[in-house]
Amino acid sequence: MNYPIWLIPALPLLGFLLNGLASLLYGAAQAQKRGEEWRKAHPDEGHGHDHGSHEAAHGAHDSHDAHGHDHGHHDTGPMLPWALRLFHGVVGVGTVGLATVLSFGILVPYAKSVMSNVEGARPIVETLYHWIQVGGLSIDIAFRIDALSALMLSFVTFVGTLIHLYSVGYMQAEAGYGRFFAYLNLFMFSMLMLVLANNLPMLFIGWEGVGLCSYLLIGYYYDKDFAAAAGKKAFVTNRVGDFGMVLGIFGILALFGTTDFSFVDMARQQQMASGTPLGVYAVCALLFLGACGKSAQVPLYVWLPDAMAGPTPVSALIHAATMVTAGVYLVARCSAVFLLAPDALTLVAWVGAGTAILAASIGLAQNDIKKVLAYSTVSQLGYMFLACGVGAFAIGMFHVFTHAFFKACLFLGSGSVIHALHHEQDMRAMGGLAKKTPATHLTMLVSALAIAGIVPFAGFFSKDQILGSAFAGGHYILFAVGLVTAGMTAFYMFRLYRMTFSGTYRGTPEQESHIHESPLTMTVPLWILGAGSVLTGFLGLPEVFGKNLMVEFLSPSVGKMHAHEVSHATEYLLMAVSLAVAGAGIFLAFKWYTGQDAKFTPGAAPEDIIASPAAHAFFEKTGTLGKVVANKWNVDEGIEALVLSPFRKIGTFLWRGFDALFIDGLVNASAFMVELTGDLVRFFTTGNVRNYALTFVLGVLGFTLYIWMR
Amino acid sequence: MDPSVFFFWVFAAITVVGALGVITMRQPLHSALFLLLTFLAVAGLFILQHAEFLAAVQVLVYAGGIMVLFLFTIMLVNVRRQAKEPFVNRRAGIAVLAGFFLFLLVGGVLTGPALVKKGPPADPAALKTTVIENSTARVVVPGNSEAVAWGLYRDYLLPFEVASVFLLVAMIGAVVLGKRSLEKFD
Amino acid sequence: MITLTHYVGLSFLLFSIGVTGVLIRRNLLTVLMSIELMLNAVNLNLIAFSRQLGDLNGHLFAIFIITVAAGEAAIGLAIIVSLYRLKGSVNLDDAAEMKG
Amino acid sequence: MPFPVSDLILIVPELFLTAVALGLLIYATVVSREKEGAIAWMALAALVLTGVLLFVPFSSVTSLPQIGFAGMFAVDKFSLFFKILILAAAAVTILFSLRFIGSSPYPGGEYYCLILLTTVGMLFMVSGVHLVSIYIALELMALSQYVLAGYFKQETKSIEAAAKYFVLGAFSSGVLLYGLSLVYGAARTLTLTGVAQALAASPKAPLFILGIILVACGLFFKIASAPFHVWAPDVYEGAPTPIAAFFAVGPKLAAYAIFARIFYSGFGPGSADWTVIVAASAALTMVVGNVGALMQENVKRLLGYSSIGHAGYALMGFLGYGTDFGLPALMIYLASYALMTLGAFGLVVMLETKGYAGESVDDFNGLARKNPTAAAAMLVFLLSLTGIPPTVGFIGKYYLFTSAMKAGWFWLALLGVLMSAVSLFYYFRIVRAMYLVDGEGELRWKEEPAVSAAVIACLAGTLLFGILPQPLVSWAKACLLN
Repeated sequence: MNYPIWLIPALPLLGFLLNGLASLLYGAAQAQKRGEEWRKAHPDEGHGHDHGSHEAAHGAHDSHDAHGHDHGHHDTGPMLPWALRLFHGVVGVGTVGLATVLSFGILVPYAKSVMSNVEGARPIVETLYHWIQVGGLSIDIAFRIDALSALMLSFVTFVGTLIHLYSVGYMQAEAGYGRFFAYLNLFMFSMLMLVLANNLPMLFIGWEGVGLCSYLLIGYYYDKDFAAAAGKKAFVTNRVGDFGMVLGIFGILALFGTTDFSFVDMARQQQMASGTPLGVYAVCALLFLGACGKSAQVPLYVWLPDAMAGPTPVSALIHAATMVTAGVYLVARCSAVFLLAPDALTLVAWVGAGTAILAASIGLAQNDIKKVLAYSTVSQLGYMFLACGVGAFAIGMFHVFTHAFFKACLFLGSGSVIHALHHEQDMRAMGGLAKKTPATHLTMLVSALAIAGIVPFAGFFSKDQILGSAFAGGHYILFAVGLVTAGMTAFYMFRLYRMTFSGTYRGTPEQESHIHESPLTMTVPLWILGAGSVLTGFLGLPEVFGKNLMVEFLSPSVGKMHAHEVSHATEYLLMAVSLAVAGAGIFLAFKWYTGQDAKFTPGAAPEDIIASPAAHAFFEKTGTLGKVVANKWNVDEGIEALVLSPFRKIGTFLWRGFDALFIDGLVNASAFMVELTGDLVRFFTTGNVRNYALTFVLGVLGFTLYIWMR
Repeated sequence: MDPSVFFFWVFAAITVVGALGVITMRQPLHSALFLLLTFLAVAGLFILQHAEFLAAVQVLVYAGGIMVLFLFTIMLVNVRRQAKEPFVNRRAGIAVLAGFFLFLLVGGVLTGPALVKKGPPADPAALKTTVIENSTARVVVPGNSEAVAWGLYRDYLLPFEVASVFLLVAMIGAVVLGKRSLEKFD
Repeated sequence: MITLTHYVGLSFLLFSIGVTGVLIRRNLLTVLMSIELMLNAVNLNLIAFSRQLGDLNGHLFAIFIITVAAGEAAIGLAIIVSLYRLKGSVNLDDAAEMKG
Repeated sequence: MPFPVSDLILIVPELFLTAVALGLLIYATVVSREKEGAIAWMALAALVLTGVLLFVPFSSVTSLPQIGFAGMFAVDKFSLFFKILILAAAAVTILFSLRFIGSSPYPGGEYYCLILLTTVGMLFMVSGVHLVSIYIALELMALSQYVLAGYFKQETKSIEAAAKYFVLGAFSSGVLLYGLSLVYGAARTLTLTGVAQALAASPKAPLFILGIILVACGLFFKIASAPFHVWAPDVYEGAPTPIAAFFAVGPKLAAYAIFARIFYSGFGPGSADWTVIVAASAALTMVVGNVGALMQENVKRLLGYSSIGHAGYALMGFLGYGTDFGLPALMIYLASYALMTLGAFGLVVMLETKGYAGESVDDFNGLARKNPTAAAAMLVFLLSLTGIPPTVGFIGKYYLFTSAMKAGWFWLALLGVLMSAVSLFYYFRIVRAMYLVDGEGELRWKEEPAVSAAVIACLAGTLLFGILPQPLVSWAKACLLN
């Protein structure tokens, strides 16, 4: 097929423009109507613009009712007319869908050609024009398809389309329907720019674009104070990351003299314009800092759980399947550079492993269904970085790929549950939904099995190979951490499953009567993603089963650390161990959470948790601590006390402490800094002219002295 | 004693005393009178330096024009209530130090022995004649005013014209800001 | 013998006094007068250099500076009058509403 | 040698604009208050025509540069670059002012006349190649500025701004003049080329060094770089908003132009010592501007501090003296700065329907829902001010930072990146207010076609040159000082 690559990102951009324009025109018409009503209600409000009179504040309050604006939980303006909704839906889904078709039109032949000749695989680079030229250095607007971007492109467009489709049903009652699709399309455009970029500055455009969309969409329900606070947190942490990213780009420029991805080949052949080992390490560390910000790694992970304040499709698309994996993509893209600085890789591995286990352990005791998934995402991202850190970049990307399917499915499933329960997100108020929402139940079960790492679902293959790589590379501690995390993952996923779908419904009968399965636009994506959660794993079967297609496909693009081979027997053993651990986690979750024991009363204390007598008995046996727990019938607290206790210190520091000290600290520090600098600025900017003149004179004196002393 | 030396010291002393008076007098009116004194002494220094035309301009524009403007304004905004208030800045100490330091530093540089090696001054004739050339003739015109005039209307014609726009702006601005009513011209 | 150094030194002293006046005085009128002192110092410099170098450009520059001084005085005094009408004071401490 | 009349052709655009300004002044005395809008449109047309006239006398561009009026005035591509930008800034200011002045109790005739005359001053400034012609044009610009800052003479803030600006402006011009007098004493001439020759002969003359420092300080004041920046926030806050927008762009452009001319053509060849002061001031300016903006509640003040920060970035361009990169980077940056700053101010103008209302950051609350277009436009301008691609602000910063690095000032470029990160915090306070906070009640918002048109033009430029910077870049590179 012969069509330019730029069409792929251009289509969502077109969608953004059309949706934005339509929503603007409609909004303007509505505003005019409201304005007329308002003027009718306030006939005496003249248009005399009297300069200097400060009466403009009036009308601020009485306009409120006339405005007819509801500041409720949701954006509940009047529902859009059906024709407009149809337009937004068709444009939103259509453009992204078409982009998907176009990408697969390029991807499939490309993948075939790569697989037929892996050694000779060349990236497709399409240069539109020279964007910036300084000296001999030129930065182009150019798109690149190679194995790595092809892999990203495939699931970004595919999963993206499904989530757009899902949003048609999920968001239809929202007044900001058009705005939502406009943002979502803008996000797709930015993400595709990020994926298809041929150089770091262009990647940075996408990087900032997705960040901006994420920020705006977290604040979608912006009358919630919480959303604003979450937006702030996301903003601060991402700025820290971006700072690293920008400096990293400058560093790459300094090392290789180019920001074009050809520097990857240079790094492979160890051709650097300049650079000491320390310099390479610093550049890698800076890029990784950027990756940490975007991909929510310790210590910059705190924003992601809070980002769940946005609508659920956004959580699925941006904060689970695509954007947050951009950091992994960046590390994989620069893998050849990282391989030049093994210490940086060690850093990556440890940060990844630490994040994985920390987030998983926090996820054990969450009651908000989206929070569980959010921590799970953080934890899985940690796995991906762990893979990169032990040199198995291809495996890390494979996990990115499989994760996109099962995590999107889980999020969309949780969205379906939330939709069914009319925006209830507390799992303690759920239960027994398996019969009421069969499609959601089944797809979520499949994807939960996938994330738990049960053979033959997708997550098993990718996760097992990560652990295998860690083991083969001799990183036994990292391996152990990963294994424990796998167990925890299985446990909290099935805790979620049991609390949501098993047992009996714990809300009021009146609420129960309203529970319904979601419409087709929502369930169809669920089925497709569920199928993906089953099937995608087979693209990367471990070596013991033959050729690993995924690793082979990616080999032209990403580096690989030379790893020690392990015997087949060991490999089978490892698989068995990880399966056993996952099974144990699931078993424990099934045993402890039956979903039938306690009745949840809305507004009751969190002690009223649903756990079985088995769990009760278990905690009774564990001594004084257990007694406390058992008395309160609070298994979650028990888990927290028992499982988290090894991490208690780090956990407290990182989770609460870091959050409070560093992030809130950073937020508050800006307040403190403002105070401090305020005093400093005030010292000079006193408002009094003579002090200004004094500053001036001191400046003249300072410069004169400076020149003279030199 | 060379009279020019004597007059230099006299005018210099008046200049400095006048300037100090400007910045130390409590009443603006007194400051203005000291300022007048400085202007006149500076005009005297101009004459000593063979700048007769400028000396005249100094007296006419400064002493005649600007001073009158100042005096008018002082009468217009005649504020008596500040008699008791301190009339200098609270940070005056730092300011005086800074000003004085500036003096010492830069003055030291300028008057340092190695710094001004200009030798004796050039022939003042250069300031008192101008040479007019055209295709046919070469005429030497005597007189400082003539020399200045030729410079002003020939070489400095463009800045001169810009200066006229500048003065126009000054006029418009003074009218705009000084006019009491907001009404337009009607 | 009076040399260039004397004139430049005097000009410098005059300039410093002007600067000091701007720095210490509260009354806007006096501040304006101090600025006039600074401009006079510049003129003194230019005339002295002209004399020393035998070059007329200094004289011409000085004429423009006197023009500018006149224009600035006009505007400055107009601002003073406006300020006085609004605040009843020409004290700079009273014109320090905006800060930070 | 009599004065060659043909030189007049060189200043046709300036003459035309002056004539129109005077004509409008007279016209304003006969026209009624209701029809004052016509004056604004005529002024606008005059600015556009002046832009056309800039090119008419020089049908063949190869005839540039031309120098006339006894070496006082040069028409070269460098000056044309700045003249176009200045005229555009003045035109945008007039568009901003239409309703702002029309609905105010203050007369429009003198206002527009003063804007035109300030512009005339700037045009003469950027073409000046003689210290006197530069100086007198600078004073013409500055004097009109003092009046414009205090134009709302019954607002205490406005008069206070005028008083502060006047005292400090006159003070700084005294310092500048003292420096010029010292330079004259050392060089015996006032033309830039003559100064360059004299400096080359005796580069270490103390008179020169002190003169250069004082001149630099005087010009630093005009571009509001630290520690001579303190006036800027107060003046921007107090001046009428369209005027604040104008001050943030027009006079700064002219000041950068003469800085470049004086230091490149005059002081540059003999002594490059001045780069260290520029570097020191740039570093200080970036820090002071960006940190100072963090605490501001008033948007105009915030933009004032932000423009100080930008002055710090822009100063880095001068450090590339002697390389091929500095000056084009500076010019590209200034063009981008003009676009995004005017755009951001335009939205503040739109938000203000009455006096000084609508100036606080909180007044932007909920703008995204009530007027998504405006919020999106503001978002683009703020992104551009931060320097995030694909906006023109990124292009400008990219060129500046690379030019600083190529000139060997790594730490300064690093500081620039760090300060850009800091700047996000205060720019995004506005974004947060627009997108994440729900506004109370009705926004004070008035659609105004003229302002909208100006903002849309700025927006188009910001995005277009961000995506396709090549025309801007090649234009800037073609317009260097020779």
